[in-house]
This record gives sequence, structure tokens and C-alpha cells, in this order.
Amino acid sequence: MGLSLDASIALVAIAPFVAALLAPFIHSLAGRYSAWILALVPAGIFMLLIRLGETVIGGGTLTAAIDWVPAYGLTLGFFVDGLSLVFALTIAGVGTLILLYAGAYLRGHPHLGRFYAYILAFMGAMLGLVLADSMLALFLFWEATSVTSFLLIGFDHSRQAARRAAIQALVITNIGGMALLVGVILLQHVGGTWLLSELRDMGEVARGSGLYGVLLALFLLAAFTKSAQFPFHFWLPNAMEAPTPVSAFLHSATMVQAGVYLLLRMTPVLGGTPVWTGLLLGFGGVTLIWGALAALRETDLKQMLAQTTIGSLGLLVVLIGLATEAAIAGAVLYFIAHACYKAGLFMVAGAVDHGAGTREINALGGLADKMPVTFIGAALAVLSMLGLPLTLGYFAKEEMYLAVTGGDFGMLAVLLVLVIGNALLAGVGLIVMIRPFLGDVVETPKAVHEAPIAMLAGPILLGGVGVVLGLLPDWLGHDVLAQAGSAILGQGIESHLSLALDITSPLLWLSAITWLAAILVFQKGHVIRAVLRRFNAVLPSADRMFDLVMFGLIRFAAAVTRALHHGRLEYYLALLFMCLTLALFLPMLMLGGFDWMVPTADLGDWSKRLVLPALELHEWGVVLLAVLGLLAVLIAQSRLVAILSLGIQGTALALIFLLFGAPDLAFTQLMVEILSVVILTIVMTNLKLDARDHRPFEDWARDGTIAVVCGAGLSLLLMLVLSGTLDDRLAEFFTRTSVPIAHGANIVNVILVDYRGFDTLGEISVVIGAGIAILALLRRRKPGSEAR
Amino acid sequence: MEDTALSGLPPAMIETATALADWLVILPIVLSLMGAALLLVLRGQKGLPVIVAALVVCGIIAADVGLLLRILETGPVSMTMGRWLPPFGIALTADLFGAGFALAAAVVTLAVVLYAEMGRDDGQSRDGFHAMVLLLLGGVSGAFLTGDLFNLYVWFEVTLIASFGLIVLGGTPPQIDGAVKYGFINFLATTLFLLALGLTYGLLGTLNMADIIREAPSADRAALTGIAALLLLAFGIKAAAFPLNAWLPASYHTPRLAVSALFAALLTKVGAYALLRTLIALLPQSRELLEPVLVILAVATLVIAPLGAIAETNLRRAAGFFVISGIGAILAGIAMPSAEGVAGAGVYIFHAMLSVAALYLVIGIIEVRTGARDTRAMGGLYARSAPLSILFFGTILALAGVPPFLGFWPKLLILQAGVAEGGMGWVLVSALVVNAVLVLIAGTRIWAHIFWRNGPEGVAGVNEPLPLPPLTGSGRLAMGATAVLTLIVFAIGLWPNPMLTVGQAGAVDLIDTTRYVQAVGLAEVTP
Amino acid sequence: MDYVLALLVGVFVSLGVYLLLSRSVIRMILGMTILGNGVNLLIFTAGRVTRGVAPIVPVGLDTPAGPIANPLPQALILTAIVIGFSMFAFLLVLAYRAYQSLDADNTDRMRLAEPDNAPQPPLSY
Amino acid sequence: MNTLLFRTAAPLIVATMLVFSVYICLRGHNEPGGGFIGGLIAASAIAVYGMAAGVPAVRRALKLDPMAIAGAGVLLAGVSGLLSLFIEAPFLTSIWLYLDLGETVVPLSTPLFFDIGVYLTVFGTLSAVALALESDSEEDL
Repeated sequence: MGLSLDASIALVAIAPFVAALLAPFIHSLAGRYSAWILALVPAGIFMLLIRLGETVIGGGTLTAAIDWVPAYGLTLGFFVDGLSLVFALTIAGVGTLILLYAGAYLRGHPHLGRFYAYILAFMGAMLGLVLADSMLALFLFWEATSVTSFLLIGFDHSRQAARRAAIQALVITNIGGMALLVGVILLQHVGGTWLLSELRDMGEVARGSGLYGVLLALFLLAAFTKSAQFPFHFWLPNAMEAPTPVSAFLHSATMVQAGVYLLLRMTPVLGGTPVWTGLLLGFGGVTLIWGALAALRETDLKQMLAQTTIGSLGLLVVLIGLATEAAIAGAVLYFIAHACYKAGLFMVAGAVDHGAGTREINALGGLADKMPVTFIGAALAVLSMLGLPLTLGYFAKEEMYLAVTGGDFGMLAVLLVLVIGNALLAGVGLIVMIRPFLGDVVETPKAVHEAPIAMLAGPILLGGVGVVLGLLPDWLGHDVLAQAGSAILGQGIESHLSLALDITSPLLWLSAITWLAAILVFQKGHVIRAVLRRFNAVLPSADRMFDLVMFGLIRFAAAVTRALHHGRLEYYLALLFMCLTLALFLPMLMLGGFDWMVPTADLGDWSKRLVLPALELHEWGVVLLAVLGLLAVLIAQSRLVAILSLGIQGTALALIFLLFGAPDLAFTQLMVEILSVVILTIVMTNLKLDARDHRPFEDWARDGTIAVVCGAGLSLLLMLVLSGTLDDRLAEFFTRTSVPIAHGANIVNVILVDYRGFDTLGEISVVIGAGIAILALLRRRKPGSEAR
Repeated sequence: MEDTALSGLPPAMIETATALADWLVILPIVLSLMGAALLLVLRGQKGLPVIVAALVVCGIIAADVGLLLRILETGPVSMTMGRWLPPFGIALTADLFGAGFALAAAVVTLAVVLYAEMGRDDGQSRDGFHAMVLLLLGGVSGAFLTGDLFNLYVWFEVTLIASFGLIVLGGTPPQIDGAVKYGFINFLATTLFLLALGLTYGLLGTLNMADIIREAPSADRAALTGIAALLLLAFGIKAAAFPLNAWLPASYHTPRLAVSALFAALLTKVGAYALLRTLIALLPQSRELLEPVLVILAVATLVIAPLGAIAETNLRRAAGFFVISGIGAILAGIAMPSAEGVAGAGVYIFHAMLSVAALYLVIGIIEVRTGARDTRAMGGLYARSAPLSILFFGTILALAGVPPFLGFWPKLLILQAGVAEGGMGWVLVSALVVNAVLVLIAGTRIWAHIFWRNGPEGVAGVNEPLPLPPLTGSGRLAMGATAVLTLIVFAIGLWPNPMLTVGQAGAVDLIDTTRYVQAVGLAEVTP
Repeated sequence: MDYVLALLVGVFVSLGVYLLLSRSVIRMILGMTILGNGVNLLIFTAGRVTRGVAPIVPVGLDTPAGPIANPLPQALILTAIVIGFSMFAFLLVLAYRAYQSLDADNTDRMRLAEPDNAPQPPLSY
Repeated sequence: MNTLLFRTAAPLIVATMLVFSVYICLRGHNEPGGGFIGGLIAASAIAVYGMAAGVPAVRRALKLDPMAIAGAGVLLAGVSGLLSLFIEAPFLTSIWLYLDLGETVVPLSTPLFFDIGVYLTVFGTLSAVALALESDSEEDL
């Protein structure tokens, strides 16, 4: 292929989205072949990545940047190193098999087209996530995986359980997503760059920053919610409401690993501190044991697998927390091994469900005869899960034990946790393989039949990979671990993987102990289950807590909303005027708004200003008239008196305008007042004004206080303004230019039609608006005209 | 012009000829007002109003685009009415924010005008629906483009009276009830604004915004902050900030849906824009003193508003709470006067105008197709209509700020500002995070109930949802308008660069007002 | 005298606010009108009051002979009066319609848009 | 109200008021008055006429839909502002023309047209509202 580097990386990230957009159409055209056509996309990406891998194995990293939001410095920057390549290959590889599997598993489903679209979009998001260089882009894809996961979990949308699981998963991962967003922004703030490739070398800056604790909390919250660490684990088993291909792909092999990926990426930036190690070991260890025990409790194949996934995620977190060479090597190997066998086992579970009609482990048995190929797939997967020699799982286990041996007492505790966890997980693996396939034959709901080839390809191929890779220790060591390790730790990991079994090595003995313990677990599985179930009945469940919190939130929201939006205008207004009193008084009180009252030499105190220049008698008369008019409105007992009193205060206002040199204003005020009175009279002949203002004493006191305080505050603010002198440039300009330039002697009118004519244009728009509005209101006065 | 009697006077008028391109700043306003007037003259002509209105709005969109491009090229554009020297005449001054919002307003209006053909009867066009819509757009454009505080008041009133006309159109009792609450509280808000204006003139002796920028620093701090507090109160009511937002959920769900969409997209945003303009550009000193108040308002709005959306089963009312929730984010941006914060607030306004309108329009189609208004009576849309599912899901994600949808970008800016600010900033960041989670819970619950669930609540055994009735011709037009608007939202979300570039440059101009003052032509005069 | 008028503004506003807090829509409208008048007086006062000559240039002169009243607040108030009157007319007719269709002058009885008995939101997914 | 005297006097009063209103409007640029107050007076005249002669009669006499008159007023105001486009000046720049009619010089200006626009708007709107309020019967407004 003659693609340039940029183009090929971009293609990897963009092709799935384009395919997702087209998927529904392709499906409606191609029908049952659509899975095969669409699977070409991830398959092609897989090939392309392999090709890119050659460069990475050579010790290089690849970067490609496509400007996306230059305003933000945000590029769709891609950054391919050993770590991203491992993840991307897993996603594309498993993705190809999943698409084929889904085509068969969901054949005939009415929304299969949508399903393809979602799962391809998810794949694009996941690839983008692991290839992104910019943390912002990483976050974008991170959220995109949450959203597509939401749609996929709720795919079986008519069942409430599915809807609940979808919302639960989205809410939990979104909380983490928001933490990630803030964390990413904070890291950019601290480090000055969005780019992971640059941040990688800035660990000192981040760890030395005063905000390190906040950063760590945010990133860990993000990773723990996404990767289902205790106590955020509960959404993952519920996510099994999704169709099995989704469980296999998103909820075991890829999406839940995004948190692991994030932790690995952040290791050089935030990792290595005692806090980091302590938190990761603590949460990871608890999650490992919790998940493994919970798996033993279940009897549904998918549920068992989901719980072991939680355990495995905990295991990975523990390894990352250790952050030693061997631990990272173990983590990388375990990630690959887990992706292969767990996706395979989920597909097996789906095939069993498909072939036998149930996933209940007690209702299954002796399937090996009738589903031989499926059985082979399951067996291959479980071999790797057990970590038997010659499988990938073996190397993973060996590396992780290597990481914790030879340490101090604390390490011994970690070792103990790992051994117990591994044994429990392996025990579950044995149960999953042996009970349904090799156990006694049981009557099943459907006549057992082998799954179609599209559903078998996945388990066989993935199981095969787990074994084949186990035969290639040199390649693993050199081409995978060295590169992934250098991406995470900044240095290559020296490989010591070997096919030879060294009897003297304590690692082998630890493995042996694990296997024996696993067999014990398998043997005593039903006893352990009974005990666990008894415990489970009394333990508080995070899952039930979620419902309590959600329903509590809904009830709380309803109560708050009802209390605030009660529909009573009077109280809405009272609240508003109380805010007005605050707005009036607070600034004046806090900023010395009353200082002007203090007497000064030249002006004297404010009482002098009040008197000088004194009002003349007729002016006092007008002011008094206004006050009387106002009071009369207040105490008016009949509507006529009220209207007349309103007229009085308006007229008094007009007189004030007239007295102080505003004849135009006085005229208009008077005309408007007359018109108001007329309209009021016309309208109010049809309306009955309650003679009395019915207010109980408390209301009266409250309203009165608010009113007086508002009025007083405004008076004081106005006086404060008046205590300064007015800059009368504008008035002076208008006075000077009105006649010579604007050709008008009535300056007020000139302002209205010339200087500020634009205001008047708006004003007459208000007038016509009022006209239309009133006519619209009046037109439907009578019932019957409604129909028009 | 006559030149008699001019001797001895300092220059009073701008002598240079006005560039034709400067007219772009006035066209959106004048076109819509005259369009409304024309529709009044043509009253009684059936079918014509919608064509006239659509053409006028198209013209306005063209003018807004031209204006935006010109500002990008030359900086803020100003035109002083009547050729009078500023600050004596009214200066219309458009910067990137103003022009950008005016453009968004016009685009939304076009979508609404086309959408409103669904379910319109002739009586409503006789009642002046289209004239009122144009008047509303004129008022909103005026508010976005004016450079004079009193003129801003006038445009507020134009907007208000047009909204009065629209909210009572049809005159059902709930509408009248909603209109009473809407009417009194909003008229009160503009009255408070007028009051603050009177005080502003008394204190500073000017009303021109650029002039205020120059005069404010030397004014009495207490009085100025008092005025700023009054403006915050008045615009806070307009913008529906908590606790002044009661009028919005009380009224927005009552008129016909096209009207609700227009209101939700335009009205609160004008208030938010006025806050941005007055507090950030005009009175930055007072804004600083009021910052604790802004933080409290922002946090309360962010946390409390989405609760309403969670609790509400009336779909339109729930949407109203989404509107308010967005205002919280804008306030958070205003509470942090850094370039990121202001850009975030501005871009959020832009996003909210488009996304909220899209949400309402989608809700309208949902209502028509399900024949219900309450989410408890809806269900099964997911299986029945893929296009509707996509439109609704995308719009909800846009509002929740999930990347890469539109709402994410301004939120990112605001969060960045908060993180950079530290201290108070962390309070706002936390509130934004809580808000995001709550909005997502509300949105997904609605989605689960009306889309995923197969039938109305409590109806057992609905496994095969009934097919929806086919859309009528005007219904298809409405669906088309909705789809186009929603696609614009998606497209800008995926390609946000132009929006962010404009937003960031606009924020710079809003914080550093030198270019703004220069554009008005006031720079030479020292304060 | 500015200060006397400033106090008078306070009286106008107090009364307007008090009436607005009433539950009777008609009283609220009266309150709104009075509040509007108070605000107009405030603008008038804020522009500083002079007892004196109207801002009209006598015939034959280019500028007034002596000091005149500040014309700008007057123009602003004229605009505000017109707008206020339009709003007043609308609110009045609205109250009239509310009285007809809701049979209530009392805002406490206007509960159609936000009914009291709204059911609890469903506790389901 | 509907007395014989009122009915006979009404047309006279109305005509006087209308003429007066135009006078008030036109003189506004130099003396107290102006478009708004003029329109207010004219609308009052229409309201009075409506009381006297009944709404249908007024509508017939007006010939035009009052709201259309109001719309025309806003159009006139807007156009008089747009005229300044031709002199390369900003919106609403005043243009003055002096018509020399032998003895008197009649000044024609865009502010004058603008004010007439205001007059028509106020007149039209208030007449429409007044007539709507006065009319008892359900009619097409």
C-alpha cells in the first residue's frame, strides 16, 4: 500500500466512523453478508497496524497530526508507540472477530443495522483513544466510548433492566469522564501541553506540583470508574444486559481496559510515588479478590465471566501500581492474554446460549459432544486462563510473580493476594469449561446444536492466539515487551521469557500452587458459592445503593422544583424585590455610599442641600399632590376612586415636569394619563376590583417592609448620584447644534427625531408590537372563534 | 448640507463618507422592523406572510454573515446614527460577539419560521405571528448590535412586546396564566434596567457604551457598583439566573412550540449577552466587586436547574430547565474574567441559541407524532423513528456538553478558566461537573422513557410499537427545518474551529476594549 | 430640590412595589404604572433639575439666551413614557382576558401553567 | 353618551381634533408637540368618533385598516432613515430640502417624514386598539 504515514494513521481512526455511518445502509443492501463486508474495516485496520508495527518494533514511535481545532491547539494527533500498538491491535483484531460473530448471533434482529453502526463507532472511538497524542482527543474518544457503550447496553431497549444498566453505566463512567476532563485540563495547566508525547518526559513537573494530589485523584477516579474498580465495579455485571458480542468486546477486552490504558499512560507522568503505589495496590487488590469471589457466587455463564473480568481488572491495576519492570511486563502480557481468552469465553458463552438456550451453569452439561468446536475454543481459552505452560497466560503469570517475589513483608502480602486471586479466577475458568461441556448431560431448553462458523471463528482464533503466542517467548520479549515497556517506563524491558521450565525457580512453584488451589476451588465450588450467597444477602450492595441514590435524587429534585416553582406570582415577585433591596443596599453599605452625608466645609451637611435651594410654595403643593394621589391609590375602596387617584398622581407628575422646564413631557404625560384613565375605565367596567386589598397582617407587614426598603434604597442611591456633578457635555452639544445644524428649535423633539431618532424607531416598533399583541388578545374574546 | 452658522463651532458631525459595508450593521435591525411593518400593511393576505418573513430573515442572515466577515477583517464596526459625532448620536457598534449572536438568532428564526408552518392556521397569521417574529428578531438583533445603553433598553422593550404578542397567540387559559407571570416579571426587569440607566446618566453623563468605558473608572465606586448590581439584577431576571428564573418554567411551555423554541433560543441569551457586555466590557471594576455574587448565582443555577429537568415529566417544561442550566454555565464564565472564561461564556451563548432551539423543535415533532406532552404518556419512538432518535439523542448530548457535540467546547473553555483561576474557580469547576452529571441523568431518563421504552408508562405488554402516522407536507417541512438546524449543531460541534476562533478573538475585544472604543471613534478624547 | 424629588422618587417606588406585591392583577397594574412614573421622575431628577426654561431655542437665535433645562432626560423619558404606556395597555388587556378566561383577578388562583397537583416523577428507568 | 347633541357635535369635534393633531405634529420640530402627541390626539379623535357613530361607521370612514396605517408609519420612518444611503451618510442622517414657493419657503426634511411616521404609527395603533375595545360584537379585527 502506498499510503503515507499520516494518511494511514488517520485512516485507522476515521474509517470506523465512516463505516458506522454507512453501516445501516450497507446492512439493508447486503443483508446477511453485511457482517462479512463490514468486518473488512477492522481487518484492514489490523493489517495496517501490523505494517506500522514494523517501524515501532524498530524502536521508533510514529506521530501524525491533523489539525482539528487549531484555535485550541487541538490536533487529531496520533502517537503510535509500543503501548498504543498493543492496544490498537487487540481492538482491531478482536473487533474483526466480534463483527463476524455478531452477524450470526443477532441474525434477523430488526435493529442489526444500528448495532453495526454503534459497534463500529465504538471501535473507532476506542482506536482513537489508544492512538491519541493529545489528551483532549483522548478525552473526546473516552467519552465517545461511554456513549456508544450506553447505546449498546441498552440495545435490548424494551426491557427496563437493560435501560437501567445503560443509564447506570453511563452515569458512573460519566462521573469518571468529568474527572478525567478536569484532570486533563489541570495537567495541561501544570505541564503547558496537551500532548502525551511531551508530557511523558515531564513527570518531575507533575509530581512536584502542588496540585499533584488533585491530579492523582482525578485521573484515578477516571480510570477506576471506567475499569470497574471497587467500589465502582457494580455497573459492569449489569452491563451484561447487552448482547453477548458487546460483552465480549466492550466489557471485557476493550472499553473497560481504557482505564488500564490510562493508568499505563500516566505511569511516567504521575506514577511511581508511594501514594500512587499504595492507592493502586489497595483498590486493585480489593477489586481482584472481590471480583473473583463474586464470580464464584454466580451461576450464569455471562455473569461469572463479567465478575472475573472485574477481578482481572483489579489484577492489572495492582501490577501497574507496582510499576516495576516485571510488573509492567506482566501487565502487558496479562492484558493481551486476558483479551484473548476472555473475549473467547464470552463468545463461547454466547454460542452455548445460542445452541442450548440457556446460560445457567446448572442447567448445562455434556455439551462437548454436540458442540465440539465450541468446546475446543473454550478449552484453549481456559488453558491460557489457568496459565499453563506453553500459553500466553503462563508468561503473564510468571512475570507478575516475578514482580512480587524477593521483596519485603509488604510484597509478601501482595504476593498472597495475587496467588489467591489467580487461583480463584482459574478455578472459575475450570468451572466454566468443565461443567457445561464435560459434566453430566442435562436436558436443555433447546436441542443442542453447534454454532455457525461465524460464531466459532472467534473463540478458536483467539484461543489459538493465546497458545501460539505462548510458543514465541523471544518475539514477545523483544518485539512486544521491549517496546511497550519503553513506552511506559521510558526504558526497554529486558526479556527473560523462555519456554524452558526451570524446576528450581520459585515462580514455577508459585504457579503450581496456583493450579492446585484452582483445582480445589473447582472441586469445592458449590460450597464456596453457598457461603458467599449467605454473606451476600446481608452485605449492602452498591448496586442497590445506586437505585437508592437515583430515586432519592429524583424525589429530592421533585421536592426542590416544587418548592421553588410553586406558581404563585406574589412570592416570585417578593423574592425578586428582596433581591432588589440587596442590590441597592449592599454596594452602598460596603463601599462607603453614605460618605457624602458627612458634612464638608464647602457644601455643608446633607440637610442643607435638602433645603437649598428651597422649593417654593406651589412646588411643595405639587409634591404634596403627588403624595396624596399615591396614598389615595393605596387606600382606594372603589375602582373609580383608584382610577381617579391614579390620574391625580400622574397629573401631579405632569405638573412637576411643567414646573421644571419640560412642557413636552408634561403634555405627553398628561395625555397618556388621560388615556390610561379612559382605557382603565373602559376595561374596568367589565372587571370587578375587590374593594379592599385583602392582605393578612403578616403579608401586609412583609410587603410594606420590602416596599419601603426598596423605595428608601433607591432614594439614597439617587441622592448619592446627585451628590456629584453632572457631566453635561451631551446637553451642551444638543443646545449648541440644534438650530444651526439640525434645524430645529425644540431641542427635545430634535433629539427624538434626529440625534436619537433610532431610539424612536425602536419606540414605534414597540407601539405597533403592542397593537398587534392587544388585537391578538382581544380577537379570541369569545369561545367559538378559537377554531379559526 | 448647509454650512451657515457652523462657524465657530467645534466639529459636530462625521465628515467622511460612510462606507457601504458599514450599513451591514444596521441592516439586520432595519430589515426586520420594516419587514414587520410591511406584514402589517399586507395584513389579511393568506400565505404571503411566511414568504415575506422567510425572505427577510434570509436577507438578515446574509447581512449578519457579511458583518461578521467584515469585523473579522477590520475589527469592530461602528456606525453613528444621523452622522452625529459619538457620543452624541446613537452608535451602533458590532463586535464579534454581537455579530455572531445576531447571526445565530437569525438562523434560529429562519428555522422557526419554516417550522411554524406545521399546525399553523390562518387566524394566527392574521394575528401577526410573522410580524411579531420579525419584530422579535429586530429587537434581539438591535440588542446585540447596539453600542448605546439606552438604545439597548429600547431593543429590550421591542423584544419584550414582541414576545408578549407571541406568548398570548392562541389565547388558551394556560397561556394567559403563563403570560401574566411572564409579563409582569419581565416588564419589571426592563423597568429596573431603565432605572439603572437613569442613574447611569446621572452619574456618568453619557449613555454611549464606549464613552461609559472611558468615564466609568473615574466615577464614584459605590454608586457605580450600585448601578452594576441593578443591571445584574435586571439582566439576571432576563437571563433566568437562579433565583430570578421562576418566570421561565411558568410560561415557556404554554405557547405554541415554535414560539417556545424562539423564546428559549433568543430571550434569555439577550439577557446573558447584556450581562456579558455590561459587566465585562463596561464596568469591569464593579464586576470584580460583584464577583462573589456572580459565583453564588452561577453555582446555584448550575446545581438547581437540572434538578427541574430530572423532576419534570412535561417535556417542554423539562426543556425549560435545560435552558436555565445553560445560563449557569454562562454565568460561571462571566464570573471569571479571563480570556477563556469570557470566550467560554460567549461561545456558550452561541451554542445555547442553536442547541436549545434544536431541542425544542425536536420536542415539537415528538409531541406531534406521539400526540402527548407528558413523558409518561410517550414511548416507543426509538423503534419507530430512527431520524427522530438521532436528532433527539444528538441534541441532548450537545446540551449535556458531551464531546464532540457543540456544548462541549464552551464548557471546556469555562473549565479551563476555572482551573487556571484556582480558588473560587474550583467551586465553579465542581458546580459545572455536578451540572454535567445531573443534566446527563435528566437527559438519559427522558431518552429511556420516550424512546427506549416501548409504550407509555404502566402499559404492560407493549412489545410491538404501533407505526407512527405519516407526516403531512408542512410536517415534513418542519422536520426538514429541525433536521437542518440540528445538523448545523452537529457540524459546528465536529468542526468548532471557526466558532472558537471567533469566540476567543471576541473575548479579547470584550476584555480589552481599546479596539471597541477606537471603532466608535472616541479614542482621541482623553477621559 | 433635587433631594426632595429624590425622596419623592422613593415614595413612588415604594408604593409601586407595594401594589405589585398584591395578589390582585389590577392593583399590580396600578403598581406598575406608579413604578414607571417613579422611574421617569428618577431619570428626570438624575439629569439635574433646573427651575426654568424649556429647552426650546427662541425664534431668531442659534442658541438659547440663558441656561435651559437638560433636554436629554426629557427625550429619554418621552421614549420611556410611550413604551411604558404600550406595556400598560397590553398588561391591562391581558388582565382583562385573564379575568375572562381564568375567572380570577387573584394571582393565587392562576394555577393552570403550574398546577398544584402535578404527580411525582416516575421512579423508573 | 350617545345623545343627539353628542352625535351631531362629534364629527365637528373629530375634524377639529384631527386638524389640530396634524398641526401639533408638524410644528413639533420647533415648538412643543411632535409626532407622538399628535398621533395621540388623532387617535383620541377616532375613539370619540367611535363612541359617537359606532365602530363600523368609523371603520368605513377610515377605509384603511388602522394597523396597516401603523405599519405604514413605521415603513415611512424607516425609509426616511434609509434615504441617507444616497448621500453616503449613516442611517437616519437628516436631509433638508427647501421648496421655494414664491413667498414662503417650505422646508422638507427627513426628520419631518420620520415624525410623520411616528404620528401615523401612534395614530394607527391606538385607533385600532380603541376601536377593538369599543366594539362589542365579535368581528374580524
